[in-house]
Amino acid sequence: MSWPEALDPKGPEADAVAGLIWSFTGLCAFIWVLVMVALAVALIRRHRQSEDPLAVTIGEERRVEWIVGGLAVLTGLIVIGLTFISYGAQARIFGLGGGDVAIDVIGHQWWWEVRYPSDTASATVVTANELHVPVGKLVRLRLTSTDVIHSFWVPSLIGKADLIPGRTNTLAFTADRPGVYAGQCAEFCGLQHTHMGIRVIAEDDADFTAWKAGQVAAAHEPATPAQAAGKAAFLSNPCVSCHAIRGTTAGGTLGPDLTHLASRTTIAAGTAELTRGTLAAWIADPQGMKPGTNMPTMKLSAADLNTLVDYLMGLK
Amino acid sequence: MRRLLLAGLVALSLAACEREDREYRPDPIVTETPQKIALTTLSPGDTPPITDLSDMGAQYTANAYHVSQGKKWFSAFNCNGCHSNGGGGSGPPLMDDKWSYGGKIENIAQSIREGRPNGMPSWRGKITDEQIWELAAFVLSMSGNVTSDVANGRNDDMAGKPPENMTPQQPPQPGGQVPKSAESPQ
Amino acid sequence: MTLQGFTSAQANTDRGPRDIGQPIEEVRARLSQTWASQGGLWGWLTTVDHKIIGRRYIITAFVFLLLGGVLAAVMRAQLARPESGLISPDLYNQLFTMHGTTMMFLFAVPVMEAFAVYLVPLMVGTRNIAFPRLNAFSFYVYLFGGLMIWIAFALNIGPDIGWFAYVPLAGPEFSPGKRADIWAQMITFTEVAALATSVEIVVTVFKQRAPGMTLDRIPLFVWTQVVTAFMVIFAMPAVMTSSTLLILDRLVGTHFYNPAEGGDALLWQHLFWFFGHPEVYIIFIPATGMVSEIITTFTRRPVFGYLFLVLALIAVGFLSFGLWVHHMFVTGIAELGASYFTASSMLIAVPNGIQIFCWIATLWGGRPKFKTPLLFVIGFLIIFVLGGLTGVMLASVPLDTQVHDSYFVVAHFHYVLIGGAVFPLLGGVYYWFPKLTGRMLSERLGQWNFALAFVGFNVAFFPMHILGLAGMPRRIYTYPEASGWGTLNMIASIGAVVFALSFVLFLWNVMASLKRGAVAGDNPWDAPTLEWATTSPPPPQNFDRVPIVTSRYPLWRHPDTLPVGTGLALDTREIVLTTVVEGRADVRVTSPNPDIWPFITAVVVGVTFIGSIFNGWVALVGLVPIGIGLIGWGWPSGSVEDES
Amino acid sequence: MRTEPVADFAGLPDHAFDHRVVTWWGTLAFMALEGMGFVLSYGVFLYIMWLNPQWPVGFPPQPLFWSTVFTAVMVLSLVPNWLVMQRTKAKDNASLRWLLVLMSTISLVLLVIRWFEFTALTLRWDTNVYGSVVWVLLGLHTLHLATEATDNIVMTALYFTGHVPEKRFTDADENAMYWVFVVVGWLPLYGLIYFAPRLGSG
Repeated sequence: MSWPEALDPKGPEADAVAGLIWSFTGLCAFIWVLVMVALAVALIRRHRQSEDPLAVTIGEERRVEWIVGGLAVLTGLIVIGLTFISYGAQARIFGLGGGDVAIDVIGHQWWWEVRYPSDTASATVVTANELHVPVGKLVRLRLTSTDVIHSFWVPSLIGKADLIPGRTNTLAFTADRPGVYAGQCAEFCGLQHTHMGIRVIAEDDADFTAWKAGQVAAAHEPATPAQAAGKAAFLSNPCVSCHAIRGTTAGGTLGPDLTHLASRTTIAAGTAELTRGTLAAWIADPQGMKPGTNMPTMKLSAADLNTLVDYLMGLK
Repeated sequence: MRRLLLAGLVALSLAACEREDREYRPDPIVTETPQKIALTTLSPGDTPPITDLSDMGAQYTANAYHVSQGKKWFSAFNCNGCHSNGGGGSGPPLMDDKWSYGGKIENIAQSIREGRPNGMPSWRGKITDEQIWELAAFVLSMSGNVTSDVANGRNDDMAGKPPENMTPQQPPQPGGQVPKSAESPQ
Repeated sequence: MTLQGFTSAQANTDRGPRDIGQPIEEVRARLSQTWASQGGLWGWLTTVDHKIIGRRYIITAFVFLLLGGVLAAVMRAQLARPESGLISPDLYNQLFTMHGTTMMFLFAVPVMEAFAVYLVPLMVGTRNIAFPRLNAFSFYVYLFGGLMIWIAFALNIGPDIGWFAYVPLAGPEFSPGKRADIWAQMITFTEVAALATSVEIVVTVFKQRAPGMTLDRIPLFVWTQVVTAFMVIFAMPAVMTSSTLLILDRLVGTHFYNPAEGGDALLWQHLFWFFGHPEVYIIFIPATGMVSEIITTFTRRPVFGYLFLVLALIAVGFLSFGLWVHHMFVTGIAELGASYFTASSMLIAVPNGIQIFCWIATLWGGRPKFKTPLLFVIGFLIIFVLGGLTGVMLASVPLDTQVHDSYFVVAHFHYVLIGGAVFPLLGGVYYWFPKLTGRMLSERLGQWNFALAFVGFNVAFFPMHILGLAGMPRRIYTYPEASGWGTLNMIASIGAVVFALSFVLFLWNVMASLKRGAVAGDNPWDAPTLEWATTSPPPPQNFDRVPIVTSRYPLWRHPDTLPVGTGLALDTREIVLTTVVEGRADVRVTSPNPDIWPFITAVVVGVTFIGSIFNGWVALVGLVPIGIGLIGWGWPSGSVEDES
Repeated sequence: MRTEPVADFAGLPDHAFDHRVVTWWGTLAFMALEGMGFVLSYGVFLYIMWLNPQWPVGFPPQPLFWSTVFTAVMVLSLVPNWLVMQRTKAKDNASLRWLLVLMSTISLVLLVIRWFEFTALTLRWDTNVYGSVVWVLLGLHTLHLATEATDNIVMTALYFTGHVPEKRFTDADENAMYWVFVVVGWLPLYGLIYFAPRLGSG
């Protein structure tokens, strides 16, 4: 059983917060034990009981008064100390200026639109639900939402930040080890708040630039007749009204961009790993896997379904 | 006294109005709801035109979830491109009481499915049957023909016309003005 | 000590014969007749006796506790295994929203106010609460609010937006239908009831204390209820404002929360949490009053640091208004603001710490008797201190970014709410049950109840700390197998079952003891405060003669004979008003008789509130019947008082 | 438990003014919670003002005529109100009757002026957030004014139908105190809705 993600940091910012969690937990646990010991002794000690309940020895009261007063002051000092420890960690996390990689993350009801902006329009990467980041570089996310409030949270890398319609929040983090870090939407956003997962794939520079170049290219043309039939099926079914595949006439913006669907590792915002089987099951009955999602249940013939899945799996 | 309370509660729960159910998946899933509608009241002989309507329409106009989804599709599929927010533009207005092809929800659904001359595209195959019904229910609510406690409130967008739950009801009347595109030579 | 006697120069007899020297039995008989409520349904609807209304409030609040508990059990059943299909997401969203809303608005605040309505008049030594008709009105409004939301839930119109209903999800575009409106209107119901009750408690404690009860002789439980009442008066309007603005946005198209037209989503969060945090202290502070009373009685010595405790209460009361933004640390508010709220959120640990130290010092200085009430207080101390410390952790901004809206926070607030309020409340029920019913709860069942509750609670909620750190967000109806959260969730669900069993045991204990419990007598625990000076359950007039208070612990100061005052009318309802600070007897006024108007007004207010959800005009048209109800209520009813 | 009489309350007065009676404290408590509601509404107004750099949003500030007339009459009404307070202490039933009639008519006149004030507004509540906040705050105060107008009318009715025991003077006094609260509640609103736009960036 590995450590919980928040205590298994994979970046300097997460490391700072993990250190903070350990120090706070340690101190609070110590205080709790002290209070429990005091309580236990208070309960067990045989204090002689005078008949008249109001008879209280003033000397003892005065002494205990000093102890309680002292403890109160001590609590105040501890609390002030913790406040400054917190400020220290806060400065290290939120004080980061600039950023080597800028990513726009736009929240939708129940999936994440991810854009890597660039000066030339054709070099803009549009993908969904998964972020590729170079290892060791400061990544700055610009977070906003088109519908309700979501919250971007990948515990291994950084604390969460909300995506609020009408506002743009920023979140900066660095991943210092390659790996796949999972996260989930942390602000209740409706029926499928549960299946709104996000994945951050940290990789070294070479892989990152290769991935980015792949993403910028237009969709792969169908290589086999089955894929060609699948493309035809895609363009003649309701898929085009919501999804876009750059390089074809499909330009819907309601759903995720499918130009490089096969290059992603999950579908439906982390509901399932992407394989031929899960993709077919998802297209055939999205409400089965994610009840309440905005993808409608379409009546597709078996042939259409199979060729469609072939075509989509070809969109590396 | 207790029996009275119990009976009251049971009666209340039976009247569980379906107006709030989130039906994610139409039952049954069909590519197209079979129905026969009449665009006009004229028909040979003295019998009115034969119509065979399914009860789907009533189901959709009484369910707040479907009407709300309809509003989402209205902007998502760019219906407001031609009809704007109901006031009309290159397409006819939808929030008035004039209906060129019939004001019942089945007629509106047919207009969406078949498309209409002078620019209304046919959405058959481009959106699912359920979405067509949801759009039709929403279009009906634009002229106040859906009860105000089912209709939508305002959108989180710029305010145009009053929201559908504040639109006074305008019972559908036949006939609408001929769109500009029809005046140009065909 | 002889109180300054009053010459009966102006012994006006307009209110009929007075209690001057008659034998106590005759005085008791005539007063019981004067102060009694009528029988049957009419009597049920017109009663203004704070004890009858208080008992109704307590029973209704506990019914809502059980209903909310059932919802929690169903949620735990759904979360016990990964990817379980037991509950659909739509139903689960309604379940957790109804669980939160029921527990916070229909159980926690009302049950604490219910104990105040029942006990404060008895503990300050008066015959009825101030404004008793307003008290009846407030119960009916609360009852109608609770019924409305639960009937709506039964009709599948239960709110599905979370108990704090963040906009824009709760807004007009993303919450179709009437679900969010029902939630917002329920807020209006419960807040009207809570505000009315708080006004009564403040005025009762300020003006109707027994002569001689100076400010430093007020029992600690009464102090907590006064501080809570003030917090309610200044906090509840915030949530009424925000829920009214939400309903206006949803029904008539205003733009308060619409960013596209100048509104803002965070306006809701500021308004709600400005009420939200004082709310949780409104729930916690009366519980500290119960703890103080129970510790005093079961260690048979004056509480240590009475002044420390009262000042700590007032400090918590004020500080709780200054730290609401710690609920919004991750919304991207300015860093400087967040830093201030870290400091203020941490600071409130000091007065809470002082209270804990004073209680432990009291236990230290006395020989505690381990009866069930004290067991629950010990359980409270263990659990609440842990919950309070995780609270200090949450106050730090960077730490909060990791654990906010995760199961760590779910664990924290269950520790401070169940540990901080429900455990003392259960102790309070075991402690005051003899006074309410005249019978003792069984000690054996009580200790089993405590054991099951303590073990069940910790097994259920401690694993959630780890789940939160492992990345499990709040309010998810299921989780993937690969997440690795399965085992801890199963443990939590098992703990929840044990915890639920403890409440079944509690219910059984209450039901059994109502008929077969040992007869309690006036003061079974030999407690010092005034409510134990009268019979169990108390007669309609509470005290045959108004007690004169000479010490902070009257029944320990006068163990056998209680000094009292005579001279009040026998055939009209009369009470003594005292000055606010010294508690000197000042004026004799009458207390209202049973009256049907509060019920009528409550029904009309209820119909107007519910109707205005479905048609905006009902809200305006409804003002006329409400006006008629209030005029009927205020119109002199021909009693001696009004017609002379 | 046996009791031993040590004091006698027969000689206490059976009615009093101000803080010596519960109704005064009750009125004060309700003024506190409604006052808190008002303060929060001012807070909402200021929050929205701070939020929108260009204030008021898309519309010129609201016309001053009717609102200023309303405010003037409100402030002037404090004079007869003060007289009511004095006469209640003196338990002068005769002059109280006419003063209460005057106060009732003033409150009805104010409601009429408020109607014109509403009609003079240049935007609806669902136009934008400025319209929403102006309409809701005015509506809130109008509700407050309407309830107080009803109170005045009921109090006048009581004085004319002979229900005037000693206690009634206390009630009239507290009702007058509440009227001061209604006036005081209006002034910041007037400043916020009508003057803040003119003083600010405008």
